[in-house]
Amino acid sequence: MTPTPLKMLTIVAEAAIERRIVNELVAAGVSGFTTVEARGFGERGRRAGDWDQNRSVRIETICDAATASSVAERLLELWGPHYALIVWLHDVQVLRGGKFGADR
Amino acid sequence: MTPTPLKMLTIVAEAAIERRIVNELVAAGVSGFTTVEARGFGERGRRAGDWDQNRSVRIETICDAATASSVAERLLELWGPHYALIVWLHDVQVLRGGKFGADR
Amino acid sequence: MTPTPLKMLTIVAEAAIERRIVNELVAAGVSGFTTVEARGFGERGRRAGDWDQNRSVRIETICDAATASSVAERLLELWGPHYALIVWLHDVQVLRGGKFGADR
Amino acid sequence: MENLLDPAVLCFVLGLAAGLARSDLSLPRALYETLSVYLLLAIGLKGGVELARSAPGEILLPLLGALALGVSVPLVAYFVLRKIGRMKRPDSAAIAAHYGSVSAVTFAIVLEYLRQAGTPFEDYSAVLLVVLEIPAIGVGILLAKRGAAGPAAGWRSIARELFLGKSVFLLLGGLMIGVLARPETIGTVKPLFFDLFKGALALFLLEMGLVASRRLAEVRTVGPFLLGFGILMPILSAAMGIAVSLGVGLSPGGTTVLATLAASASYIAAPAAMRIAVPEANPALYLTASLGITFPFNVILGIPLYDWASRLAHQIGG
Amino acid sequence: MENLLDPAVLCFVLGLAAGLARSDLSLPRALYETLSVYLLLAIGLKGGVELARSAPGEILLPLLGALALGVSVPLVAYFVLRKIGRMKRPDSAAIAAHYGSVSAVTFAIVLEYLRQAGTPFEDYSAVLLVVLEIPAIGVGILLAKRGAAGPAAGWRSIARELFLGKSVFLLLGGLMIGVLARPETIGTVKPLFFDLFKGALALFLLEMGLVASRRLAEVRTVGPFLLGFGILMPILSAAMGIAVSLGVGLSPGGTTVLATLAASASYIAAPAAMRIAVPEANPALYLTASLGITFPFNVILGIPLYDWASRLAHQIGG
Amino acid sequence: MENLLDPAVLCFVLGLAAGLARSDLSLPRALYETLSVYLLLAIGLKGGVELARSAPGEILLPLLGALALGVSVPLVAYFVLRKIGRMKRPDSAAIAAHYGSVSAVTFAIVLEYLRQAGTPFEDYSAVLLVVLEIPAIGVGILLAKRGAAGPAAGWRSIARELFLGKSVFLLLGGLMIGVLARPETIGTVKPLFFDLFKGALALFLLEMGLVASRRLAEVRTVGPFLLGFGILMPILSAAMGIAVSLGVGLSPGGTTVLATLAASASYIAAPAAMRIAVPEANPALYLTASLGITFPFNVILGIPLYDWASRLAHQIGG
Ligand SMILES: Nc1ncnc2c1ncn2[C@@H]1O[C@H](COP(=O)(O)O)[C@@H](O)[C@H]1O
Ligand SMILES: Nc1ncnc2c1ncn2[C@@H]1O[C@H](COP(=O)(O)O)[C@@H](O)[C@H]1O
Ligand SMILES: Nc1ncnc2c1ncn2[C@@H]1O[C@H](COP(=O)(O)O)[C@@H](O)[C@H]1O
Ligand code: NA
Ligand code: NA
Ligand code: NA
Repeated sequence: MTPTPLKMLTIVAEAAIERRIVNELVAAGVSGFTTVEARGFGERGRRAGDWDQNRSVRIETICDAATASSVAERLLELWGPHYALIVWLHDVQVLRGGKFGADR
Repeated sequence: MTPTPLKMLTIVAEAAIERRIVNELVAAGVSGFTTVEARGFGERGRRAGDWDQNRSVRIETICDAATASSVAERLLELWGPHYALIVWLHDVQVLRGGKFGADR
Repeated sequence: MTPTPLKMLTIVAEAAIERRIVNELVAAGVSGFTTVEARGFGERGRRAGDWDQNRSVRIETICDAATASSVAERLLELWGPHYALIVWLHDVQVLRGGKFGADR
Repeated sequence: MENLLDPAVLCFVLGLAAGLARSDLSLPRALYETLSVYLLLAIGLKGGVELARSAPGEILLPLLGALALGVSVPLVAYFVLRKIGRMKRPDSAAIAAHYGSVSAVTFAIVLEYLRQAGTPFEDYSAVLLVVLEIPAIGVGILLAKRGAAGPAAGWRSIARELFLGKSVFLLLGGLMIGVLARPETIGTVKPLFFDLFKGALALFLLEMGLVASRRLAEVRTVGPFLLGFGILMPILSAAMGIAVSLGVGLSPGGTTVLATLAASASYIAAPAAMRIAVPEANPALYLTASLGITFPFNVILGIPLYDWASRLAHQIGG
Repeated sequence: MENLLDPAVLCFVLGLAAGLARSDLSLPRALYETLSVYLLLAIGLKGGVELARSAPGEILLPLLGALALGVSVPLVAYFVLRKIGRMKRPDSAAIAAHYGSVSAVTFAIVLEYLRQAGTPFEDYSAVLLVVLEIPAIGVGILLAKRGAAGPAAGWRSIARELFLGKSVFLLLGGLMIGVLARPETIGTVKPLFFDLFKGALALFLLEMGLVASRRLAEVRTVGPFLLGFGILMPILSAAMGIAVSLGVGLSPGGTTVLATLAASASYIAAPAAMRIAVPEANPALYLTASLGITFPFNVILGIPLYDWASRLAHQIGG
Repeated sequence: MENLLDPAVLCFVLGLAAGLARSDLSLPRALYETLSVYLLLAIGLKGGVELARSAPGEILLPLLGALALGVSVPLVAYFVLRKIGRMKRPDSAAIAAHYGSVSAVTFAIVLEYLRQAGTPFEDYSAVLLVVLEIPAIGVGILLAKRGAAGPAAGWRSIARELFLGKSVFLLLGGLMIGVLARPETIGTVKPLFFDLFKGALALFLLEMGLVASRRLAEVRTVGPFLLGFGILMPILSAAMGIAVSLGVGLSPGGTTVLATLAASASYIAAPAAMRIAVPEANPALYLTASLGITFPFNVILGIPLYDWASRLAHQIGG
């Protein structure tokens, strides 16, 4: 199999907006996503992850480059100003591109 | 030190096959791997991660490109058809390549 | 927005040195970092993550390439010889480069 | 309806309601795991202490009866699923394994139910629970693999999955500790393992309600046949359990226990084993049937029904 | 000073000390979540059992009094924050919501305090707790949005956040189970939900001490006004609570309860709702005030003070 | 052999068996952390309550004795490891620190053992536990750094690691709460911290069995010398403990306690401190010795042995 080049969009955000981020991802038509519990530090201070109000999630989703960029922009627009949130992109190769909508 | 280019192989799979995936990695001779607990959503539905039958793991291993591809293919072949499983590759630079078998 | 290219530095280390790694990151002036609990396997054996002495952390920080390399070298120098520790780099694109000190 | 006014059952209903209303209530997985280890160990311990009081001879016949149930219930279930439900072989076999095996939590609930009502039951009941866990899983695997080369993961690795799986291991371990430990020293762990048991069961049922609610939400996707199966099959199994109980001479209380065991569907040992031994079976089907339909049915309505039927059978039979 | 010699309060002080000394003591988040589910459910359960004993008629007036407090306390707080503190509207509104709403743990502590002292209080107190949780949050949102189109996330999604949030859901669920369950069966869960309650509260307070210490460390960054507000506002609210209590005819014990409820600031329901409904408010401000200042103040000094004042008010009034 | 029939010890054996048989039984780390916080705090609390009953004067001599043990045991251990075992300096020093320091869980087990047997012991025993935790760790660091510039991480950061580490912090905190809290109010947390103690210990030992089994599996890799050391060193330390006990006039029960403390090897405070202060020591060596060999030996065989020896010594001495 030749690997298909796609984008990985990774989002780290405070847990309060997890559900709404996921709704955006689903609305954008991504084929799936993977979430892990996270803690950390950034502009908005320390998030120690030891109670509801300071835990974060790290969500990653593989999709085509266009979707990745547009979702990233939208998330930053919606919640960037008021919530702890960062997003980044990087290139990945997947083996069964069809699964990720690469050959749609 | 000049960084050595290598591949990162990342696997997200249902927890039921974790032990067997790890056995494959070891059999393929990778120098190590890192695992975190995950949840998510994909073709096979939602994996909320709140009890044994719906938790996932996210395993990543750094190795040379050939090993990465062949392991990825093998995992997809063995468990792709019946288990929640995705794999992807991306390029990484490590500082002590020897540790990852890069100069074997 | 045009994405800004930056480096992701990822560190997997035994939990005993987490605080000190974070101090190094802060001293190096990174704008933030994200931590998740991890377990794994490497040169120094299995880290099952089920009690204090064998759990690991996976820390990632986005910064410019120069900082990423110099921090990586420093961590390996300080703790590479005696602690379970690996670091790697890869390229990422972020949407609001300013946040990560990209346009300082 | 009285069963519904038990706090543990009400906690289950609360969990179901939270899940169906999409409340953001959630319990950490660590709590789920802790409570399930605790409950299995405590069930074993209690069972072991009681077992130590019973005469070895009297166990033999009921044990054989339980074994017969453990083999025949999955065969009947498989037949129903294949012939009436027209389901695929692997799915039928996997579901059959779940219904032939047992749920330790359902067992705990029926025991509390009988204790509450003051109905006596046999001291060695926990042995029946342990004995019923595994055979049906073996039957299920054989049914799935008929004509094929063997289970996907090899018999050895499946046997290890079963006997070393946390469910059987903790129940057996608890049983042995309960039998071995001197009565004076058991007293020291009584506050945790005995006195708190019912409360911990209530908390676990809250969590099970949440998990079951997500399964219940998938009932549409599995179709009406499986919904009916999830309710009628346990009633049929309970009837088989009652018949066997009368045959091997159990008391009315013991009959209710064995009927409930037969009616209960596994959601720890069987899913873990089936996922590995019969990967081509769709987990959504067996998990939804076992956890989304049969478990709530048994907890809320089934147990009182089986108890009523057991007492009736003894009145007619006796 | 006697309150300080209570083991639960001492555990809180220990947690505070550990955090301030930067000890590496930390408790897993799963424990925090488990204890908070447990405490909310247990408070509800106990409250429900007591509620079942009280006459429906006697609740009405105190309920209306509580509602009046739930609306007026946040209005007063908002006024103080805007006019005296010169804080921004969203911040003022969000903080006001916290101080108008209540803390279930503070409620639990005052009840233990009264039980310890042998002071009786009204059987339906838990209903007052539940009733006070939500109105102030609504008031806070309205204050934040005055003139604006509506809350950021839409009223529907906020209402769901509130009523289906774990805090209200578990308290209400517990209350209903406590009322519905037959007394005999409640006894079976008593060892977990009643006997262990105070110990679990102590453990939770250890963890709260750690969390509060991190907030306390941020007091410098929020400025002296908020520090003063975090101590004087609860005293003012308590005074309002005492006045209302006398008006609706509560006993001295009940007066202490309502005063403490008025003085307590929410740290579960309000932060969750405000974060979504008023995202432009800075969480560092309301969390530091509520958790870093007011909570420790109430636990250590406030409750004895409010109790003393309540008794005094009854002596003068009676 | 009677010790083996204690349910907590049997739970440990069950955990060991599960690990060695490679069962998939596992307990969440959050439970491990929760139980270890709980046990340390409860040991402290109980110790504090008892301490409040004892006269300050009688503590002094035993305290000095304990301090002498805390310094001499690691010196002896270091000598044995270097001269007989021919191990590297950092490894020897780190292992010596573990054997000079103590295990709070082993302490809890010996106390339960004595209570079960009805043997009285000194009220201030928990103080001996606290006093023995730290000196040996200091000795170990000094031994590792002889001639070198100082510990890798600086003395200050190591002192903070020790005194603010969760082990010493919780024990001391518990002690202080136990001493300070009024007896009436301690009663309210008794169900959690006292009555459940033995059961929680059993559950923790189940988990320790799993952890120890993984260490035990590495015994091959550490060589026969360390295996022998892990069994003979605690016996030697216990003998030293008995001698000191007789010297400072402890009762037979107190002698068993001090002997067991001397024999026990730390697995919370010492590993954390050594990993930071002596990074060049191989953790596989000290963890395997302390947790894989000595801990199981003490729990299963050591404690009855030390008790027997203590009573014998008192018969001969008295
Ligand atoms: N430079 C960075 N590298 C990695 N993660 C970051 C970085 N900056 C922020 N984060 C993560 O994103 C979260 C929110 O960032 P912020 O909005 O800057 O507070 C933080 O709590 C971190 O987990
Ligand atoms: N497009 C995707 N991006 C990131 N993670 C994914 C994606 N698709 C699937 N996953 C993860 O892989 C798991 C299995 O995927 P699947 O087999 O498609 O159900 C899911 O539960 C997700 O955690
Ligand atoms: N090749 C690898 N790929 C991914 N993670 C690794 C690799 N090697 C080591 N690790 C991780 O880094 C930790 C420390 O590695 P080591 O110092 O080699 O024992 C391990 O416990 C793993 O979590
Ligand atoms: Na069954
Ligand atoms: Na209030
Ligand atoms: Na020792």
